Amino acid sequence: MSKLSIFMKGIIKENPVLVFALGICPALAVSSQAVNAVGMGLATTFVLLCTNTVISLLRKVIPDKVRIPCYIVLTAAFVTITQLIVKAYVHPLYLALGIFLPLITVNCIIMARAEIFAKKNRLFDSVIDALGMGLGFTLALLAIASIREIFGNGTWFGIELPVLAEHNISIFMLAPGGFIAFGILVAIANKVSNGRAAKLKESGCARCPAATACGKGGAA
Amino acid sequence: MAPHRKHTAGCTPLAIPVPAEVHIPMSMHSGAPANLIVGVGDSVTVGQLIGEAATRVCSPVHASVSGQIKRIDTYDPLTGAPAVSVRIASDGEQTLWEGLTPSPVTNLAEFLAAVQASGVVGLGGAGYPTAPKLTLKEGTKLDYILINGAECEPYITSDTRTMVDHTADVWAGALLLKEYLGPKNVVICIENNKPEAIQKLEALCAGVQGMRVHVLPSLYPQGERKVLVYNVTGRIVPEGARLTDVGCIVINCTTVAVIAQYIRTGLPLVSRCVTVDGSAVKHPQNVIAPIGTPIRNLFEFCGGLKDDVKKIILGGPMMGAAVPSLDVPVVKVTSAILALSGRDAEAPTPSACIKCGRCVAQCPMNLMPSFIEDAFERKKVELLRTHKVNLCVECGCCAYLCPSKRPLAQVMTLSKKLLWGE
Amino acid sequence: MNMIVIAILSVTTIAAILAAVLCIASRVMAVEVDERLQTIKDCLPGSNCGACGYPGCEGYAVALLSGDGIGANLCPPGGAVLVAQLSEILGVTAENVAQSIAVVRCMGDRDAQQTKMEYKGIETCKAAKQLFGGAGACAFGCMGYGDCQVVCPSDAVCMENGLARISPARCTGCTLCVKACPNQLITMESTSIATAVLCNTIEKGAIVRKKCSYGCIACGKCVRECPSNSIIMKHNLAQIDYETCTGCGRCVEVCITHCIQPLRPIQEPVAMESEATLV
Amino acid sequence: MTRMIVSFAPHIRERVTTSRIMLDVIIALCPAFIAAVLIFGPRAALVTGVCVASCVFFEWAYQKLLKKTITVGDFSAVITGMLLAFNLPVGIPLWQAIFGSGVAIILVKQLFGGIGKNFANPAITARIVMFISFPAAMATWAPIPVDAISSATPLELIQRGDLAALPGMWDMFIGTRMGSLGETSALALLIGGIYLLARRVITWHIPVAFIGTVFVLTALLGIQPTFQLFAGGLLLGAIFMATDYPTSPQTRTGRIIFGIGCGVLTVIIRAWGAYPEGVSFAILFMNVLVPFINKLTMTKPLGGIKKKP
Amino acid sequence: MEFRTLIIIMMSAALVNNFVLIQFLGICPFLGVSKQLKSATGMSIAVIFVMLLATAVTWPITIFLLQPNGIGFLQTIVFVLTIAALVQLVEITLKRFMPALYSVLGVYLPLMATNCAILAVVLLNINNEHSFVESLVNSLGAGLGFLLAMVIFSGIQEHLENADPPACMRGLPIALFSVAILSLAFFGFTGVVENLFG
Repeated sequence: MSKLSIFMKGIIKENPVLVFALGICPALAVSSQAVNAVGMGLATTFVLLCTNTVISLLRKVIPDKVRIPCYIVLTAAFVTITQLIVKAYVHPLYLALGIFLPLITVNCIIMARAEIFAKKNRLFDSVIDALGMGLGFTLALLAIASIREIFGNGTWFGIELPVLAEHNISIFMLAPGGFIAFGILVAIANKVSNGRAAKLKESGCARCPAATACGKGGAA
Repeated sequence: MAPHRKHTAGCTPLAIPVPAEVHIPMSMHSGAPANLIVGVGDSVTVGQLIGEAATRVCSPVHASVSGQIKRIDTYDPLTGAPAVSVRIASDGEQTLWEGLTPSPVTNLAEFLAAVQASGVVGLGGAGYPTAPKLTLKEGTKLDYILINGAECEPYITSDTRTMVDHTADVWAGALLLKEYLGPKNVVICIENNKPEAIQKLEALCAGVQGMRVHVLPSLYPQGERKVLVYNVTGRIVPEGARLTDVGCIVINCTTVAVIAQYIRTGLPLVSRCVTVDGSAVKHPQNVIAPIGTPIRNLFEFCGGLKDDVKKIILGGPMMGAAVPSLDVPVVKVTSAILALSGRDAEAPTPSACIKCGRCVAQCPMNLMPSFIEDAFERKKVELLRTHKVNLCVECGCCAYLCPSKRPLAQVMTLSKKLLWGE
Repeated sequence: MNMIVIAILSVTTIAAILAAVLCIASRVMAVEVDERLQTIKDCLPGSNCGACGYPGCEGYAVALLSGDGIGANLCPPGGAVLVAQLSEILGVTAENVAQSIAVVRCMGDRDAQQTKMEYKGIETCKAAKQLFGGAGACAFGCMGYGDCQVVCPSDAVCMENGLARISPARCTGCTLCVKACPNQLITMESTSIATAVLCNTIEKGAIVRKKCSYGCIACGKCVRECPSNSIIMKHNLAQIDYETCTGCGRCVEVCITHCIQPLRPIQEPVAMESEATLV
Repeated sequence: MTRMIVSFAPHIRERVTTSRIMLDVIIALCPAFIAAVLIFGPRAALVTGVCVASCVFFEWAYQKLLKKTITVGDFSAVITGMLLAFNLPVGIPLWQAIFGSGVAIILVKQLFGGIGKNFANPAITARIVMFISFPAAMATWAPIPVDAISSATPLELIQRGDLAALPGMWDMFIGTRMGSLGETSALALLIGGIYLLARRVITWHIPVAFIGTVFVLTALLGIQPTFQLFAGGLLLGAIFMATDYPTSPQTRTGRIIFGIGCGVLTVIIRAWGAYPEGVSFAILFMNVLVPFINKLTMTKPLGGIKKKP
Repeated sequence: MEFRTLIIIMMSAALVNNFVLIQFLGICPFLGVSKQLKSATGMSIAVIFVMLLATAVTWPITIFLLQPNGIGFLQTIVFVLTIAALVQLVEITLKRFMPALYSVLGVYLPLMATNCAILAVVLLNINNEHSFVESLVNSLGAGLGFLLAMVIFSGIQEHLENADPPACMRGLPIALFSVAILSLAFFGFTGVVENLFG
């Protein structure tokens, strides 16, 4: 797999949020403001980067039977670190994200990438994969957030937009708007990858977000 | 619910001229087909046995014309299904079979033997051989025999004519049933749009213990056996049980008349009163036609068909079957043939179901046709079982009422097939 | 300094307690499940077609594991690849799987077959069968409403002008279409045969000629011309005996109504991938 | 020889068609439309016209885009447009009405597969979306020519507690009071309702159960029961919105349960909720429960025996 | 801490700011599991059970162990570990004692380990400084809200099987639009709980 394709895969073909429907909770919850969405995306990318590097380094060391708990501990550790950093340096983001910052530990994307990719590939590939997936996640969040903010608030990254500012539809800022925006984006992703994603979704196991983590029976 | 359009109620049935050729299938009843006992070239006379009963639930077949057997077919050209049928070229004399002797009946066994020998089947449309239906298991107590004169299908008036013209036979048959099967009471059920028949039969019933006429509102599907039992006796026939399990028997009034005629004259079921009607028939009327006559002859007798005819129906418009050709023969259960033209014949194109609930409210068996159709489209057999589509009597009320003109009746039959795993 | 020590201490103690609880629990309430069942189920195609004779892939997997000598080659859709996998899992010798494809025994599309009525019921073969077999004049022929196409898992069936055509390349031999056709028109033939009589009628020639231009009119030319006389005439229909048939294709040339058709171009070797002529 | 038509029984059908039923509903809505124009002036007709036109256009465009059969002819889009317009204040900016029609037709109805396949009532859902998206515009009841009527609906007055400013019973009945276009004139709505019942387009179960429950509960809670009947969107909701075919149960008992449920929720929201008007939330919440009500109130087939699983 | 505030906490967690429909927590299992009623109710009951258990275990750890020693920042790791262990415990017991429910739920049990709702409830209990009983009631409310949303949504999912959305909308998008409409319905309850019990 060429380096570029690993990277690009995460963004369009196998976008974790739009295609595999992983990590939907943060994607919907935080995407009312584009700024928060990017913040969340970067935080998650950072955590993904660290976990992938450590796991791919230790992939020979971690015994297979106990691999899931180890991944969880690693992710939790890195999330706590990011939580402290964000609290210290970017306090408004910390307030905006609220409880969703610690919730990154249970974000399925990190578990998924660790399980599918990191434990099987070399460090350099894992890092690129982490960056690809992280960027994919951030772009997806940004897309949802921009739809919601432009229509809901008439602003984008806080900048007033000329026409839309007066004609804003504030439901996009609330929960139903989040679901609708996400639904529209997933539909567009389906259309682009003309149904491959849809087929993928239909077969039972691929549908369940933890499929990559649970590995059928060997639970966490 | 459905309009009655009983235009031919007043016309007394006229016998049609003897057809040049009749085409008699061996399976004109539900149950195993009869075994053919004649060969090509044999000459037969009216009433002579040409097919004997193969199993218990089967009825013998008799020649309806005198003449020579021209050909024996082993399959039905229209459906491709294996079906033995005989073509007899008639010589026009209609000479009766010399063996025809009236068979007086003294006890139940002789009565049932006579009914089986007469070749009579349920003439209401089901076509179940009458003899096995009347042989009851030991110990079944019989409270009611309902003589079904409801005839709720639009257009059809052949039962009405039988009750008006052959009232004596209907009455004699009812007495025979009362005497030999010993039900507590025999009820002749007639819809209130047949005053003449009601008045004649009520005159006969006056004063006779255990016999009465029950006048029913003329609502389709009044004549359906479970609905009739429920409306007259209030009893509900449980799923999978037969009518005799709730102490009732429903028997068509023409069937009763034919039994009485056989015992009186010895002539088996060889001809039948058929209503010929519909917007494409020049002179709608009732005709008496030998069994096996192609329906082409009946239409020609009634002045022929208008040239914009588009649909031919065997039976009534609610439950009858549309046929593609005019060579289909009249069989024992054909109570009417209709020819529709132009707008009547047009099958409306269905649109999406709007879930209005009219079919749910109207179904006589209390089923939910719109949900059954959803389950059928998704092939969910379990859901079909919980909706009990096996109880559907295919009366056609749901499809009749549907504002989106959806083919619900056909969906019901296909759902039953899906449920029984065909 | 002591905060770090306390942190490490507390987390390790909590982890240790939880680990202990889990170990005891997993030992006390152990339930063994045959791991192989799941792996087998993953290999099977999952089309639940029943061609192996068991109720779906789950049934076949359970039967395979029950170990009373069930053949690993009963799944036609799986093909040789599956047989290798299964025999390797079960440690059984891999026999080859009897590969067969579906053949529609009718040529009567909308142009060839006369129409006997305007069919206005539900557009499926099963529904049309109730109403005298749909618009086509021949009651034994293909009604053209595509029940087989709907049920085919590998969409090998295409409806051309009211006639079902199965492409041998895509057909995996799962027999689902055979059950779906109300006129039993589709039969399974081994891939090695050359020609097939594409008609299913039992009616006499004179009647068939009026109904369909491709129908077999039982003229008997193919019976006389066949060098290895492996064709017999039964119920007004030519039937080829594939044991003695050499695949010379002579019958295809002599048949005056072109009812006998080659399953693949005769000269071309048996190539599975190519989209062969027609069937 | 002419080719006969062969189709399955029954071969005769009742004359009523889907577009005939929808036409009846439109006729039943006309009195309310006339009352709205009389009370709120010509802008009412403009808003209704825009709503109907945009609903029909969205349905036509959606089906054209996805190459589906165009079903604009069955007037269902027209009804959704009219009902949506009747739920809006007369002063609503037109672009918001068009946005509402878009939500009603595309998001709630067509995306699920067109008529009969949607589980939520298009007009009600669109009203709630607009109610939440444009709180200010949806709360200004005064029509452009401000006249004597104070600019707050009776329900808002009750919520604020100043009962003195409530309009008299006759005003409530005729409809000369503040409120959205179609819901004010009780008289017009009742005429439409009786027409629908006479034409057997709707059955009495849902409206009677709905209005009855609201009457009884408000009486128990002692907040002017007769007044509550004519206030807010109760009559419009009970007669036209709750009886929408695909989003209400199909059995009689199911419809009664649906009506009672709507009534209870309406009173809860009106008495304690943050929003003055609870009818639309109640109907939407009950729409969502309809699959369960249908399952619960399955008719018992004649002679059907409950088989032990 | 009389009875009235407990009711408020529970009802607001269940209805007003419902965990799934308003606060976007636990969407993955919500969309995945709710195809049939049986698996939806099974999953929800398991979620309620694990939520209560998790609260009961993590609250004392935080109050008595972490906060006095000033290592509150460790709470994420500890919570995640305990929840993962609890889920594993529940799975083993279910597999042993209730195989029927396990066959329905088997695949989705590990998913609860990565379920946002459970971790969120526990974190919220700590952030809002609920007392032990209050946090238990809050978890119960959150679980009931989850159950209510799951059961209602399973009814809609069964209805969706008969709907035919356009090709690219099948599956997840149409489910998302239905959830959007469902969360609209839940908006009606704003303010009801406070006025009713307040």
